[in-house]
Amino acid sequence: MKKTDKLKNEHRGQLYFIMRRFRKNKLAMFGLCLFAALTLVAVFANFLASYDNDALSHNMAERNQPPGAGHLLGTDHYGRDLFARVIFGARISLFIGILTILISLSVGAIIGAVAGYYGGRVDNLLMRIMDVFMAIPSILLAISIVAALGNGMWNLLLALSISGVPRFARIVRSSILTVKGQEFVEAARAYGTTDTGIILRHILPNSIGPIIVQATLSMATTILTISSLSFVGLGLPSSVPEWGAMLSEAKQFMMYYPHEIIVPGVAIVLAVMALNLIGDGLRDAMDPKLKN
Amino acid sequence: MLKFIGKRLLMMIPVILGISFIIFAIMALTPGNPAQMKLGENATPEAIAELEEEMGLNENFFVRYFKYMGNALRGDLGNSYRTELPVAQELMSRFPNTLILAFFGIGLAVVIGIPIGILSAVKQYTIIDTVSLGLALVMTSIPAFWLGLMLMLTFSLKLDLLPAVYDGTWTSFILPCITLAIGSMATLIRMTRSTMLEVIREDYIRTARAKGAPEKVVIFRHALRNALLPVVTTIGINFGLQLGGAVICESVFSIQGLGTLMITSVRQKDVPMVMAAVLFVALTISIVNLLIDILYTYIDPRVKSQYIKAR
Amino acid sequence: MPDTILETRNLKKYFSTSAGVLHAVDDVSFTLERGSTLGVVGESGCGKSTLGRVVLRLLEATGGEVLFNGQDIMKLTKPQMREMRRKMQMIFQDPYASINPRMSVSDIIADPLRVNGICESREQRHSRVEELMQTVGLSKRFANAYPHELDGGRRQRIGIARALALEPEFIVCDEPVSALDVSIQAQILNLMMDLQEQMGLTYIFITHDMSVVRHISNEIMVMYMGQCVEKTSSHELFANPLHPYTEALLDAIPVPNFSRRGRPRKLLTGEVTSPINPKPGCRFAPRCPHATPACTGESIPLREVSPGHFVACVLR
Amino acid sequence: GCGSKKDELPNTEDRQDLTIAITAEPTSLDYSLANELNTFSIAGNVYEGLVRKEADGSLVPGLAESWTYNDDQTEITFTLREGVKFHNGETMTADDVVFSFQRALESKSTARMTGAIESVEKIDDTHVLMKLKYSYGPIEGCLANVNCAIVSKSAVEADPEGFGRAPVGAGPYQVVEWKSGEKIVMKAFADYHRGEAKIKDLTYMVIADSTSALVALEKGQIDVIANTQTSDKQNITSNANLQYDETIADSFFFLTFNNAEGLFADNVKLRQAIAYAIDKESILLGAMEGIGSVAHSVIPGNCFGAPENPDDYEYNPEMAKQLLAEAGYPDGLTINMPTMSSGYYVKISDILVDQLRQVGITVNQELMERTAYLQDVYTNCQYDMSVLSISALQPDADFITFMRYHSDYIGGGNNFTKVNNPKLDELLEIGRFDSDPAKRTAAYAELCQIIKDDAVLLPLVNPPVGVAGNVKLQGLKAFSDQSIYVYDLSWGA
Amino acid sequence: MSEHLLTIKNLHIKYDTDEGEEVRAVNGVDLTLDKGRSLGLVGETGAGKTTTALAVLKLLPKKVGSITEGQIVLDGKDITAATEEDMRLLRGNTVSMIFQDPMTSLNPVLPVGEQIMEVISLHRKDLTKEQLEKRLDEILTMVGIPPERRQDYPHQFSGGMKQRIVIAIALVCEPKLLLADEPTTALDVTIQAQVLDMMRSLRERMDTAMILITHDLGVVAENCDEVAIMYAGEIIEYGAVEDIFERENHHPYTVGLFGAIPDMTKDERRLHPIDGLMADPTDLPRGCKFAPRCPHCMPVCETEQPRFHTENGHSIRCHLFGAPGSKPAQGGNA
Ligand SMILES: Nc1ncnc2c1ncn2[C@@H]1O[C@H](COP(=O)(O)OP(=O)(O)OP(=O)(O)O)[C@@H](O)[C@H]1O
Ligand SMILES: Nc1ncnc2c1ncn2[C@@H]1O[C@H](COP(=O)(O)OP(=O)(O)OP(=O)(O)O)[C@@H](O)[C@H]1O
Ligand SMILES: [Mg+2]
Ligand SMILES: [Mg+2]
Repeated sequence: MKKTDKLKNEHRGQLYFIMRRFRKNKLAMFGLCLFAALTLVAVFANFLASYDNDALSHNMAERNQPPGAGHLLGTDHYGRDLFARVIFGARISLFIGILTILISLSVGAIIGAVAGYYGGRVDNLLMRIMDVFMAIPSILLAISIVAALGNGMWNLLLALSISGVPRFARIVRSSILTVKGQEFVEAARAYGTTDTGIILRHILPNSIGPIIVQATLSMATTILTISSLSFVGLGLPSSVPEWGAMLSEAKQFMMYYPHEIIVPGVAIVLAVMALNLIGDGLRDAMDPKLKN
Repeated sequence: MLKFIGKRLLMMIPVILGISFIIFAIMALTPGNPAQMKLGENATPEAIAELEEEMGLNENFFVRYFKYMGNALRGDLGNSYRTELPVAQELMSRFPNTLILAFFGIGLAVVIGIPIGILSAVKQYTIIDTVSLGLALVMTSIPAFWLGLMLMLTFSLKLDLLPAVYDGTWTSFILPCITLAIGSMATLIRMTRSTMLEVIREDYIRTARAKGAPEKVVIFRHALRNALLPVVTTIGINFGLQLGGAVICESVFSIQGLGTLMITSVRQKDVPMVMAAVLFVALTISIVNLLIDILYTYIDPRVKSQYIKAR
Repeated sequence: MPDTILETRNLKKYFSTSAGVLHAVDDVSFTLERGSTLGVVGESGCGKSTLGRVVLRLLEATGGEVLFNGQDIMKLTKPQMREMRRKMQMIFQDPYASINPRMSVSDIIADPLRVNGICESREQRHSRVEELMQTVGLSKRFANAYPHELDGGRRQRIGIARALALEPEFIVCDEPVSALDVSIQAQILNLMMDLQEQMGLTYIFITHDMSVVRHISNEIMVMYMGQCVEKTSSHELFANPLHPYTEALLDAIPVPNFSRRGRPRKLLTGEVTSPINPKPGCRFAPRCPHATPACTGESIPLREVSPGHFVACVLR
Repeated sequence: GCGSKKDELPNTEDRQDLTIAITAEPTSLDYSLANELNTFSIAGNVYEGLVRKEADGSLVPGLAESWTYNDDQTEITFTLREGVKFHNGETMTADDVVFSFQRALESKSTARMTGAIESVEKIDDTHVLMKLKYSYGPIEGCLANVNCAIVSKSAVEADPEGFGRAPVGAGPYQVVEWKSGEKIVMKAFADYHRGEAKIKDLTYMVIADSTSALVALEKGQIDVIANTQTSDKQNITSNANLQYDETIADSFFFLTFNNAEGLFADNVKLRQAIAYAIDKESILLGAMEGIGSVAHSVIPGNCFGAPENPDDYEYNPEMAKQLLAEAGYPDGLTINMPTMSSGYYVKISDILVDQLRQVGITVNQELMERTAYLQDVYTNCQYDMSVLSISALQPDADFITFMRYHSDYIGGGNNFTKVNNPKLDELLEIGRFDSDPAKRTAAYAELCQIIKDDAVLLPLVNPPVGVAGNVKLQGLKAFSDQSIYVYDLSWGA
Repeated sequence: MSEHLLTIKNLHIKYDTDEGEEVRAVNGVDLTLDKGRSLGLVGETGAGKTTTALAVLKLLPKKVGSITEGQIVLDGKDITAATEEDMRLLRGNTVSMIFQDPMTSLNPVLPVGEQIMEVISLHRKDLTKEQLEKRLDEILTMVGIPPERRQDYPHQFSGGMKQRIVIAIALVCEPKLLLADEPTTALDVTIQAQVLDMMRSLRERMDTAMILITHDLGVVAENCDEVAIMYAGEIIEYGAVEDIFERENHHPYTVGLFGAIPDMTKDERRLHPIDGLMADPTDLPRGCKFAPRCPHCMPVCETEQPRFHTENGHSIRCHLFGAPGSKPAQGGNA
């Protein structure tokens, strides 16, 4: 019985083992389920509520309703259904989060890969530029950029992406530096693999682990940053049901209608927590050394 | 060592120049007219045009940048478009508040976060570990301003223990510092725990145990210092985050610091003020990081001898 | 007329470090006959690996020439070098670090073929990989396995199969067995000797294990701080070591033989220091029991003291 | 510390200090630079002009004892009050008055208040002569404004740059300390000509966030919130320790169209369609909690010249759709709407976005920072449609209409609708230059009707001015111009 | 009956891994060691050598490694039942251990002098500061490090010197038993010879017994009085050093081990490796653990665990020996 199990395992990649360790991590699995649930909600939001009628339509007759039968999670100060807004908010937050990460990851990865692989002057130049961006706290940078370009989804996305680039560049660079020195890279060079071939086939696949971990954690940070920007008035307009914007809008009513601030707040906390749990879980799974 | 510090200081120059350029460029992109802002919504167009001329706003971007930098290098950061007062004066009056926030924030995070992290690692798999990890997780997941508002509601309104907004007394710094500390605290708890766990697996810890050293000595004498080395660097990075996070914290608690100054100035396109504030923040971060690096060379003998030899 | 496959002339590799110029390989010249094995021994840090890498031009030499089949490879352009690489390969020390953990066994072995455009079709490549696996004694069922599932011995076989994929003439083996257990080590050594016989391979075999090097090499070169201090046939070296360092080295080897127990030994004092900005003269002098003032001051050339026996020592 | 404050709360009889929360710090307290309501209301406690406005809005002699007009009302002769002291201890002279006006006239920020003044000359030590460009009804109101304050000539000349931070006027309070961005500390001026104020120590504290301010008020950290958010009213009124007063502001919010360029130019049907699509009651409720009032006219009700029963559009989405089709957009359209990203502007436009969506108009709300917004929309008129507000500054229709609709003032932050209608110009000129109140009133009534019919812009709501304070504070009242007359306040038993 | 310094009886140790597997690392080890003697513990990777040594110190990784069966008696005390505090007093004092890698065995942030001093001050509370310092200088001189260098940090020493410091730590309290886990594998041969030589002379002076863990038979031959050969968590052959290196009769695994080493005295080129791989400790064979690789495997080997066959203190755990009709294996280095 055991033998056959083993043989089967032999044909599975490292991913299988990572996933197995990940699956044993209860907290990480909880995070994953939570995130999956959020994603499902985001994807199927249309089936749960109507965007136009529930999430956007003002209804002054039903302002600030507490959670109850008519409105599951109550309504906000424009009489919009909070349940509908929070589920469409999942769509927006995840969309911005994922897209931001994708943009800053791809730009950061290219910069980091070039810097790490070629080293020397190229590295020095690129990293000094990254240093410049790193030396400005990212929220200040984001504030300046949004102020310059104006509030709005795409500008917000751009601002967040720009401030995320240096972090990814650094991570990619350092993991490339560790991988680069390994003998299998030298072996690949010995049989004539080109630089690009080495980066793409040998180095990047081996540095993907920390990058994925960073990506999940960064996404969590991004969601938090959006809400902070909303708070200082540089977020999205309220016609977009984004959680951070909901939160800062609800702030003025928080003493009287606490549900309005709790609902999006809890949504943010859950999403961020799920991402953190996944990121931590992945890190542990990829680095079994951390566990006994 | 001096050479090392000198080199690091020199390396800060291009970074600062780079930052100044980026911010200047961003501010130039920002729509809005400082002259209009200054004169208010009821000003006449002629008056605005005249003032623009006076302020040198109709010159080429690069000319303006080089003029600004030239003055800045001579120590003249210019006058605020908004208040017409020297920028340096305004900065100096605001900076202490932000610095207090950031330092006490990070201090609190260190004083609470590191011991919890150690405890959590030492008691791995126990309820203490689970609770502190859970705590750290929740701490990282809460938006800072939300936390700030909740703290304010609880501690100043409901319990009536602390002032709600800044009023110049030290007690009014307590809530903001806690708010600001939470994020870094979470990072430090997790970081300390994981480096500690890593260190505990090292051979020299096994050697220490094989010597017959009691657990306390093993943890505090042998493991802790090694585990703290990477944590020290994290503190530097977190200090930067603190200065950034201060923006939010200052607006929640109405503290007049660099953060609120930044936001008002960015919004009003007060270029000299924004430039100076960002440069100031960046400079502070660089200096703190340099200090941490110097500290690092002193606590890590490996790095230390490297520099002492290099001298 | 001996058929020389490789010749180095005054090969030098210096690294510049913060503390000064590190002479990793300093003025090493040797010739290597086709089909033979040159053992390179010496203590850790004496420049063995660096020599191997410079010979393959994985590192650019600071000075000197490397003639491969009579051609100076230092002068080749990048594409020419890539072509040349097919004839010269390397096997690495650490079977854990030297194969890409993210690729399956068959991919690892096929990669050199793919990169060099040999065996264009998938099937061809597949059968070639199977053939290679068989050659190195890897069961076919591991083709889709990943390296971390395999033990060190099997991994090292993968490394060998990969090196053989391009049908090289010459292989630099950088301590290929030192990370392996004795029983596995023997398996690999046998395999390498068999392959050499079958394919007429030429090896440079780097190691610090004297018993291994004696076993596999025709000729042995002893290195000390970047320099060759003695070079002769394997038999001659063990029977008649001339350099004091070689003597000490041989004497220090623990022999699994009860007879040597308790025998007084000539232990060296001190350790190899780092070869940063070395002084001229014999680099072994500070540890040498026979050192005289003549040993320092000017560099000691490698001299042929008897036919085929080269040594760099003023005493001989 | 907080402990001591707490102890003080219950017995307020002997308190002589007051802390007022303001949302933003004035950039300067220089009377000649003041241009925002916020600044006026603070500076009003520091300065006094020849004319003074009472809490009930009536105009009484201030630093001038009396004044007389010439026949065609283009010259005023002021008799100065004697023995008036400035904060620096000097006594006011005619030279100070002349100097103050000269400085105000030269300033770029005072045009609206000093626009009618030609010059001010000294007659003798106690008399000055003011010449006007034209006879101007609201002139006394203007003279009561901070922009026309009288300041010490020697103090300004000693440090013209620093004057904004350390103003020397003749008002009831003098500035003691200004901690930038944090607070402005003042003390009662002992030699004030009406006698020293009852509140001796006055602090203006900057608290940007309204929730924080409210918490601070409930805790007794501050005593007054100068301009409360409508959303906070419920909290304030339900707290027995707090008092609250409100009134309608002399400003109004409106939806403005670019009448000359772009989408809305020459398309009155489209503008009217939008007018029918707007439910002002909902806006009032959603944006201002129903506090304040719905605006039906471009002249706020408390101004001279406001029409009695202004004609306005009904909320009628069907009509809107029909007009939309007639205007050439049967399938709806998309409009970009730049919006200033602060306070009521955002809320009102949030609601507009939704209401217009109901009739098939998609509105892209482009949030902009104030500076950028002012430049693009207000000054350069690069917009199709936007939410704006203007305030009367003086309770006279002229202030809120003349430069807004006159073709001489197109663009440049004045006539931002770019409306160019000779009939309007004519009516505006009657309103400004005619001295017959009846004629003026009639002209303004017609003006309002034309603006309504052409849907030049759509008045939406008049915001409230709310003021909240400690319940023990006597005399706290909300004024339509957001002022707080601290001189009238006191701590009662 | 004379008291042995160390007696290990039927020791079983398992590790519970993260994957939920149970690694049976040590499976019934019996050992005795007398005062001042040295025992070589030889075996391939994963044979359970380190695990056995750690068990003697009771330093098996917490929650993961545990002694499931058996008894360890050290200096008259049954340490399987000892408390952590008891063990602490023994460690470094009665028994101490040297780990394989000198590079990582020393705390990088403490000066070496302090690290050595720590052991003495932990166990010799009676000594004054001067006496401690004197003892430190003494031991440094003995291991061949200039005492002036005690303020230096580990990274300032070479590998060989670090290993000397590790040895100084282990021997400074003159323990009765020294567990040396591959103390020289990380070192070059010339340095290895120096270090082993120094260890020998120190041990002789202090009359310390030693278990020397290694996979180098050469090192064993030159440094040990007794030899135990381990395979898959069991000792499969045990005897005086002469028995192992001189006698004829050997366990087939021992024979294989000798055959696999390139012999310096013979000119034969081909080596004779043992076929196959070490048994998987999570899935051990039922009978003789070596059976799957054994050239002399008999049916009984696959089902039945062999017992020790002892002759003049030379024990072999193999069905080939002791049982009637069995044929002794040929081999050794004869
Ligand atoms: N890339 C490099 N930069 C700087 N110094 C180097 C570099 N590579 C090797 N060295 C130094 O060159 C010297 C020779 O190194 P090399 O790796 O060739 O030694 P080796 O004989 O192979 O040692 P080992 O037996 O430990 O593998 C060493 O002192 C080493 O520190
Ligand atoms: N912490 C651990 N968790 C799980 N398994 C372990 C652990 N430590 C050791 N093992 C397993 O226990 C077995 C015995 O290990 P041990 O370290 O005692 O072997 P060894 O003989 O010392 O080997 P080496 O020569 O490599 O040092 C091996 O199979 C090993 O994989
Ligand atoms: Mg090497
Ligand atoms: Mg071991």
